[in-house]
Amino acid sequence: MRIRKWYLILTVVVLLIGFSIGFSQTLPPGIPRNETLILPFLFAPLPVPGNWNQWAGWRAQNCGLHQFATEALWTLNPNVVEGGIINALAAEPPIYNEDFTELTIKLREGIYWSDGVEFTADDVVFTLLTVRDTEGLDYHGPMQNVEDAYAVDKYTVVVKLKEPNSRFHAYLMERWGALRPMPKHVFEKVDDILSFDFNPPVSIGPYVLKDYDPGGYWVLWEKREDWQRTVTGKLFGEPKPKYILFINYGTAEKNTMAMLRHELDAIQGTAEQLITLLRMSKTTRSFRENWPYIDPRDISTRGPGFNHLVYPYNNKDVRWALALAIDIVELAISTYDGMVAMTPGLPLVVSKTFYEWYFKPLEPWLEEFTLDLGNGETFKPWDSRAPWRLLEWAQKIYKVNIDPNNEEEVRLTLGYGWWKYAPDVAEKLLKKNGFTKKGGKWYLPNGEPWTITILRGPDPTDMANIVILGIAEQWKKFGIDVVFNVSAAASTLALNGKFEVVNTAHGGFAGEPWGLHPDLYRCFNALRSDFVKPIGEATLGWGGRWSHPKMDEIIKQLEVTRWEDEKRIIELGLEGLKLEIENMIAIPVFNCPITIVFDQYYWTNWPSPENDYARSDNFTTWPQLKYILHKIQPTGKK
Amino acid sequence: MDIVLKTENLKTFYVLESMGEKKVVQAVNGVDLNIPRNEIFGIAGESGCGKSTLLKALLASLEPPLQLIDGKLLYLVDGEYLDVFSLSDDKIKELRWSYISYIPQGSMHVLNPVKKIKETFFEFLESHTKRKDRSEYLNLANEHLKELGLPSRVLDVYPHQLSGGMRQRTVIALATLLRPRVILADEPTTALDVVAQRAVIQLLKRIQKEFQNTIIMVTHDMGIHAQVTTRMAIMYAGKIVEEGPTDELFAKPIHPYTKHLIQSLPKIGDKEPREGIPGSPPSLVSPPPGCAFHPRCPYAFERCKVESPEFVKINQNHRVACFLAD
Amino acid sequence: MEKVLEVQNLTKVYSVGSLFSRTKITAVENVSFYIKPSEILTLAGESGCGKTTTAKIILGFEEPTSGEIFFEGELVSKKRLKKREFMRKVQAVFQNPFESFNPLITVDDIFFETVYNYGLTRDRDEAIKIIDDKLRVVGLSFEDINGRYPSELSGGQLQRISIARSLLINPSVLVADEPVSMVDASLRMSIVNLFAELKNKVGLSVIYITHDLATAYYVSDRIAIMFRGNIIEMGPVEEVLTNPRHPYTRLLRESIPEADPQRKWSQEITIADIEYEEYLRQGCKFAGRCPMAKEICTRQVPAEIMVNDVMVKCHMYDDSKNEVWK
Amino acid sequence: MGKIKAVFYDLFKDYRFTVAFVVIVLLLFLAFLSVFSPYHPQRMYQVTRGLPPSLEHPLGTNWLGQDVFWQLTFAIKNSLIIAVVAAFFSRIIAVIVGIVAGYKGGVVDRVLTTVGDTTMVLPFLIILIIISMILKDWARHLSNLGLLLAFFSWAWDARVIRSQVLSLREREFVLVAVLSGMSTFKIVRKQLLPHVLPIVFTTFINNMSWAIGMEITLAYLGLGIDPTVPTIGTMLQTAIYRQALFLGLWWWLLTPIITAILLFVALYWLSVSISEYLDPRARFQRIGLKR
Amino acid sequence: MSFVKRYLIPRLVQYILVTFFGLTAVFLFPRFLPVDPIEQQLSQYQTFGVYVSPEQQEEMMNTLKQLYGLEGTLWEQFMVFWKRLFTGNFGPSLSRFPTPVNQVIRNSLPWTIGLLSTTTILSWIIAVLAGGIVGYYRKRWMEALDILVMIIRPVPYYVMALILLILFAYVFPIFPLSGGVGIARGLTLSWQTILSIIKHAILPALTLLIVGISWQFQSMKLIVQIVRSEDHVWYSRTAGVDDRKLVFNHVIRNAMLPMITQLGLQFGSIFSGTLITEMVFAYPGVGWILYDAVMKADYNLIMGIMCISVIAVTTSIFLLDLIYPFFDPRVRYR
Repeated sequence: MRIRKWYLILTVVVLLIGFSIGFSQTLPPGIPRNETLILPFLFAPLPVPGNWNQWAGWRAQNCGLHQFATEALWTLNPNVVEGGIINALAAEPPIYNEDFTELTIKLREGIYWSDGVEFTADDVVFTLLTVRDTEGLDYHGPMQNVEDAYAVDKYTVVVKLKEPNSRFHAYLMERWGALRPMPKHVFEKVDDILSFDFNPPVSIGPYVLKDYDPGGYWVLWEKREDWQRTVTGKLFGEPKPKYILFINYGTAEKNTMAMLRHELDAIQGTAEQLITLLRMSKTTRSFRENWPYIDPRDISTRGPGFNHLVYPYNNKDVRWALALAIDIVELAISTYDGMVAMTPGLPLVVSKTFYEWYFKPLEPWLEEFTLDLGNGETFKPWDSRAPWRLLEWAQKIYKVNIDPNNEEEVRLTLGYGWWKYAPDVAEKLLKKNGFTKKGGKWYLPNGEPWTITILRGPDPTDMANIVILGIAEQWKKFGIDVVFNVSAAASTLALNGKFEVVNTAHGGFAGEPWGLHPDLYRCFNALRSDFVKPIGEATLGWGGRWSHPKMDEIIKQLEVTRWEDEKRIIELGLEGLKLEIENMIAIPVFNCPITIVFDQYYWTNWPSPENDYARSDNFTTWPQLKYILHKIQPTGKK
Repeated sequence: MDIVLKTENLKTFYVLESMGEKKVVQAVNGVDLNIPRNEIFGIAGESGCGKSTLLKALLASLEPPLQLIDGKLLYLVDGEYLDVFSLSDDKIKELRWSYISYIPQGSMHVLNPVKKIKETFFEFLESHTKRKDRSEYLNLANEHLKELGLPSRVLDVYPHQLSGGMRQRTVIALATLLRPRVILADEPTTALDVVAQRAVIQLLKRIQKEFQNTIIMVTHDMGIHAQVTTRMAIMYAGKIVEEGPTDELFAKPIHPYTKHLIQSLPKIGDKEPREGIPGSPPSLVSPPPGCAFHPRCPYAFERCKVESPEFVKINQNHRVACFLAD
Repeated sequence: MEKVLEVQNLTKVYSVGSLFSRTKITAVENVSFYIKPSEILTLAGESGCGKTTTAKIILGFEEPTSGEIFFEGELVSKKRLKKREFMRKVQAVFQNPFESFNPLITVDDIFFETVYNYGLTRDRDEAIKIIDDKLRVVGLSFEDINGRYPSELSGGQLQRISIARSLLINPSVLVADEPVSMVDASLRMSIVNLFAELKNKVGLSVIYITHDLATAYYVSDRIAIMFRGNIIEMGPVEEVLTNPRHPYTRLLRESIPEADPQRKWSQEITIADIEYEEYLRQGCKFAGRCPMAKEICTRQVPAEIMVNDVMVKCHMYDDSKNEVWK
Repeated sequence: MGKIKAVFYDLFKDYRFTVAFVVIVLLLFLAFLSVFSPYHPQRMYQVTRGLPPSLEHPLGTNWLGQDVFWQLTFAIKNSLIIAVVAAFFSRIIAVIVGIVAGYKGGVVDRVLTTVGDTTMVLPFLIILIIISMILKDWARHLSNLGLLLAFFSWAWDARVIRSQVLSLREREFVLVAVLSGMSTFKIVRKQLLPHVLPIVFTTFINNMSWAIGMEITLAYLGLGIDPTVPTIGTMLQTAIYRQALFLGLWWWLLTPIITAILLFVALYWLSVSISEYLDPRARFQRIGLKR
Repeated sequence: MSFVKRYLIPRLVQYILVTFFGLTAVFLFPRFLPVDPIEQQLSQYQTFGVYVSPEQQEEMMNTLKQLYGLEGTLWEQFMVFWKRLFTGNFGPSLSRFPTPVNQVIRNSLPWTIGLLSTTTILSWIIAVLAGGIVGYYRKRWMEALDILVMIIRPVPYYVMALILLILFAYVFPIFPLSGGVGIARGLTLSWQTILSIIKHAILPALTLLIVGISWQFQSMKLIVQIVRSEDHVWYSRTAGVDDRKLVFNHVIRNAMLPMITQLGLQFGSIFSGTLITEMVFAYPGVGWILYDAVMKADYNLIMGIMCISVIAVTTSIFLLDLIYPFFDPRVRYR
């Protein structure tokens, strides 16, 4: 009896030791850690693990499939210094005829699918026609405009359009989503493309699928032997990691633990996570060495958007008053420790290109921009010094490496500037419209207390939610009550117009700019007057339901402007921007701050201000990731 | 006359803490008993007179709040009197069922409702005999039932399937499994019908006859006492008030309480008006001073109210605690 | 000679949810009897013979499967006689005095309820007077119950209180379901005497349900012996109990432990070990244990035969109406 | 009055009751303190963030610039409101359904039992998520969330009450009550209800802790009430999501956890102690008396 | 015959009724969601930045309606729902269109069942045994265990998970942080794979066990306290039966009976309870998929999973009811 008991205990102990020695690492033997790049899989789990048919449904994105296994015809250059568009599978920019009814695409030669078949014009033609003719595929709708597509030769495709469209190539251009060519030799054999799982996927990028989690929490990619025969190989040479693992460890604190265990090489999380990781690990660093750490150059802005069909938010003065009631510096400090870049315009993101294209020409106008407060009073709201005030605050607390005299550096790090904090002006604007203030609380003209209901999503780590909470604080301080409608269905509710004020991230604003191309067509297009639907009906445009005849005109003008005609595009863009700002259609406050942390334990040479070879915004979700893999360097650690 | 079990001034009280007060229930309050071998000894009394508690005390099964206050309990084991309360728990456990066993009042709940009867037999056998295999135990149980004239099929059923009488007899079979010298039976027939009651009594008598052991039977039913016991004690308010041979007690009761008990019973064929005993049984928490029976006693006089009567020997076998007997 | 209450061909079938056994159980089978004014009728038999079920059907707590009840010649059904009207004439006393009163409510409450609900008075003082009157009948007073919880009273008191409650509205019939079985022997007589007193003084009819044949003999006028749902013998109590005709009645009679050590049981008896079997039996239910059983007994249900004043249900009396069995 | 006093006197002899009582009173006191809070419960950045416990901030401040101690007072108050509302209304449903089903029997019983069973077999957390999405605006209020929870927690207890009533219905004192001419409603109210109340009472407490636990789970999913309204759940959720653990703000994380544990243990002990007191079988057990 | 009529039929009827109403609720509830699967699809297009003209939008919505099977009145959809249920085909998932719901479930359900049923049953067994032993003996150190359980029980599940993770995946990196199976092992049936699956399941299972055991331990202990005061326990103890036998043959055996019913309901919480496990441990399974489906108003998927859940729960309760008589002879014979 006693012997048996001891035997049992011994077995348990041995088992435990065996377990702990055998498997304490994430990676199995045969996949050396120092040759593997581990990236966070933000959108995990995969909805349908094992289905890689990206043409039928928004799936398997951001886990390597569209980063490493596919290519678009064109793609945005992640290198901000260079800027512009990279010709990927296409050899040249799109060539339109005079009236935009015909598009000629020249393809790059010598690109091969991972199964050894060469990529040709046939693949592109097949893709365009198949998508046009198969209901249920993504881009089926937009492809209805394709009259015909044919190959002129092995590397030239001509697309005939039913209606003129100067931006048709945008469907084929990679930003996040694009219609990417499918391998004809695989798909032509498939009866039902809609339900085809394309497993394993045939790759045209530098990596092939090695393994994936049946539960959908990780995907492992392996470098192609013939990486030279891919676009990246041709353009940038050999990507460094032999393997790339996309993995989701679950909740935020687990990702933190994973990076501390050196089982994650990059992570874009919350400000708290950034601080934690910088504090707890010696091998981590962010984009910037010092405060404000972040890379501000995201292409989306955050802030509250209004429902222009709901009183009182349909009143321009009210919207302006709400904007002027926000102390932008205080907001930046309270929500993100000042680690944000402020911007006054919805599509006016903070980046070198936009600075040159849009902000510089806009600044004089901003300086002169005047609000009418009634009774002949006016007010110039623009505050170009706001970033410097933020900088001053930071210098007292942090070690800061920004030269206050270098205007460009300050503006490109902490933002262009914002509206003055002018509660008194806001008060005048409101009182002009019949609002009253009693006992520190604002009342609507009909005498009811004013409570703003903000629609937002449930994720408390979402930057947009953190910012909106801060804005709500500002408004409460100003004397308006704020309540939240927290709904996982926020986007749908916004599309249906069932809200008063909404977070821009949750359907508040539809079109983000391209970022590296000045064209704002996709931003303005959401504001078309024919998209405006009554409350309760879904819109394809902006949930805020704002429209303006002048904006319609700008959209129309953009449609007939060539993609290459940057001068005209910027001209129209500026007009649209001014219109948006004048009307304060939403209150953009910050660019989405990129709180990225890199672990330099296994991989180094990550982008930094000194070594600025790539934006790090949504580093791990965007397809341009494959264009920087040749830059990172292994440290050689075991 | 061999005495197999005796008590000396046995006092066991329930010490309760309830509603913020300490409450002492003087359930067994100074009992001297000498129980001879080879006899059915009856203890009679109204409910709440302490007779069931006395049995528990005799079984040496004192669990809180029942406490031994004073006195001794002696078992005659191998010709020697053992002071039971001074023995170790293991030793007492060993004596249980082999020397002294117990038949509980209601058989319904004392058998595990989800086990077949034979499992209980095995359980008891396993706990007291050297480990054997089940078939041997089964044989033992079968034989024992046969000996008692019970059908062996009771082994294969569940307790609730048996009729009350059969279940009670099964419990009796369990109590006699190891041929104990003393069997304590606590109201073994109370919950039964007259017919079943008769069968149970028959069984007890038969067992006693066959095994020549001692049965101590507690019941409030004087009829049962008349039928089976050879000797009996009347208990009132935690004390024995009269003890003697059953025949003699029924023929010549001395204590007024005994008289009442016997006389109040109606008989078939006799429609004479009969009276119950007036009043209610006394509280054991605060029993009346003097003779506890005096508030209900038609013959009570001053002395009864202050002084507790001592035993008076009527003859060799008959004693009574009443001033009237002097 | 009128009949206050008459029961005709009462049958109650229960479905027993037994997993592996067979059919339904007829708890009461074709039972007919009546009671006259100022009469005590005993329904006697062992537990499970259907006597309590019969009482519950009479009181309307159970729906009979078939059969009728007449009160003063009127059919008791929802149409002919309202439930409350009936209850005002027929009241009941139950077995367990501790169970008859809600332990969480003071005892006086139910008295006031009865008084108010039957519209005797609306006035509290008057109600107290009515209540006090009835309590005096049972030897208590309103002071004894006012504001007291059942737990503060003894079983004997409670049972008398229970009777007093049932008398509040001056019913003509009292159904007493085992009123003394939970009461100490010494107190039984006072309750039984109470019934006799009420019968004589106010002309109350009592259906006295019991398994105690001795008190039945002592107090009742007529007796009906029930066995497994059937009345197998019914007639004047002296006749039935001193000269039992049915073998079962005889067994019952024999099994009463008489409080007389000189008259001990002689014969061994057998009892049913598994209860259902007798219920499910064809023919006479007692045939399995009957020492007189003939072949016909296992096939055919015996008819009701009048032998002198006594109704008996036994095949022995098939041929002649005379007493053939000695 | 004297009776109540005696009951408490008796209960206080159980150390579990005493401890639980003290803890509950303490928590109630904290909840009451929220009235005097110098800070608004939903406002942020009111104090320096991330301060460790000190005299000025007894439980430190959190990363959102709120005083944890005063947040806690609101959290306890709000969690208790949810719990009491949930427990109260689910008890009402359970008592009505249980008594009606048990006493009436027949078709009514069938229907009610089926409804109850159905609510028990549904994957309740998911249904709760769905309903809290459907009734978004409505469920945002504390008491409404309580109501919602109430709707899902009556079935089991109704079942227990039903079976209790089924056996009560056969008890002699109920028969006597019928004989004394009491109406069905009166019998239910006077004779049955007092017997059911102990179950109602103990399940009330158990239901409270269940509701608090549910609120914590819902808060973790970002559902339920407005996350800026402090409850034990939202406090915990914010602390976890804002990496209180790795930021080293242990006071922020531990406060709701310890409060939850204290509250649960207190409620558990209260329920055990009271149910033992009310159930004579268990009461004998406690003083060791055999039946 | 009587068994069928008296025991089986009423339970079968109740089983069918409850299943029917449960499934109807499953059909109805999601339809009141403020989310609409078609609008979800549209908002995805928005994310793509795809331009669709308003006329095309109308057409697209109709196409999607048709594809999703959302045409017709609620009643017609209800009929379709039953038809699909009986053919065992729940149609395509809307948010993962056109993947069939059945396939989505097939991929995820085994993980959930594997983890949850093991822990449910295991925690039940451990709780019954431990609750029985502790409830019976009431030794000092057992009281300590009791208090420990009491403190553990209210710890929210994910806090417990976090504590275990920090301990066993961070401070002592014995176990992996997340996932259901090791990376690059493939799902081939091999000793390595099985070991890897077990290894990955340990922390989630441990969390579920600790939480599950402490809940059930407490209710078992309460039942045991009643059982141990029953006469047959006292009688057998008086008869000299040793404690070990008393604990197993009397106390645990009898106190187990009410716990069997609880086990049935416990299965009901599997589908709900798995959600947080999957979120915290990034464990594959059906819970997260269901949550996601709710968020995206994927009616077909919601109904598919919830139907399985409802049917599984009612069936397990029904089956436990059926085998209950084997544990409790009192039910069997009366």
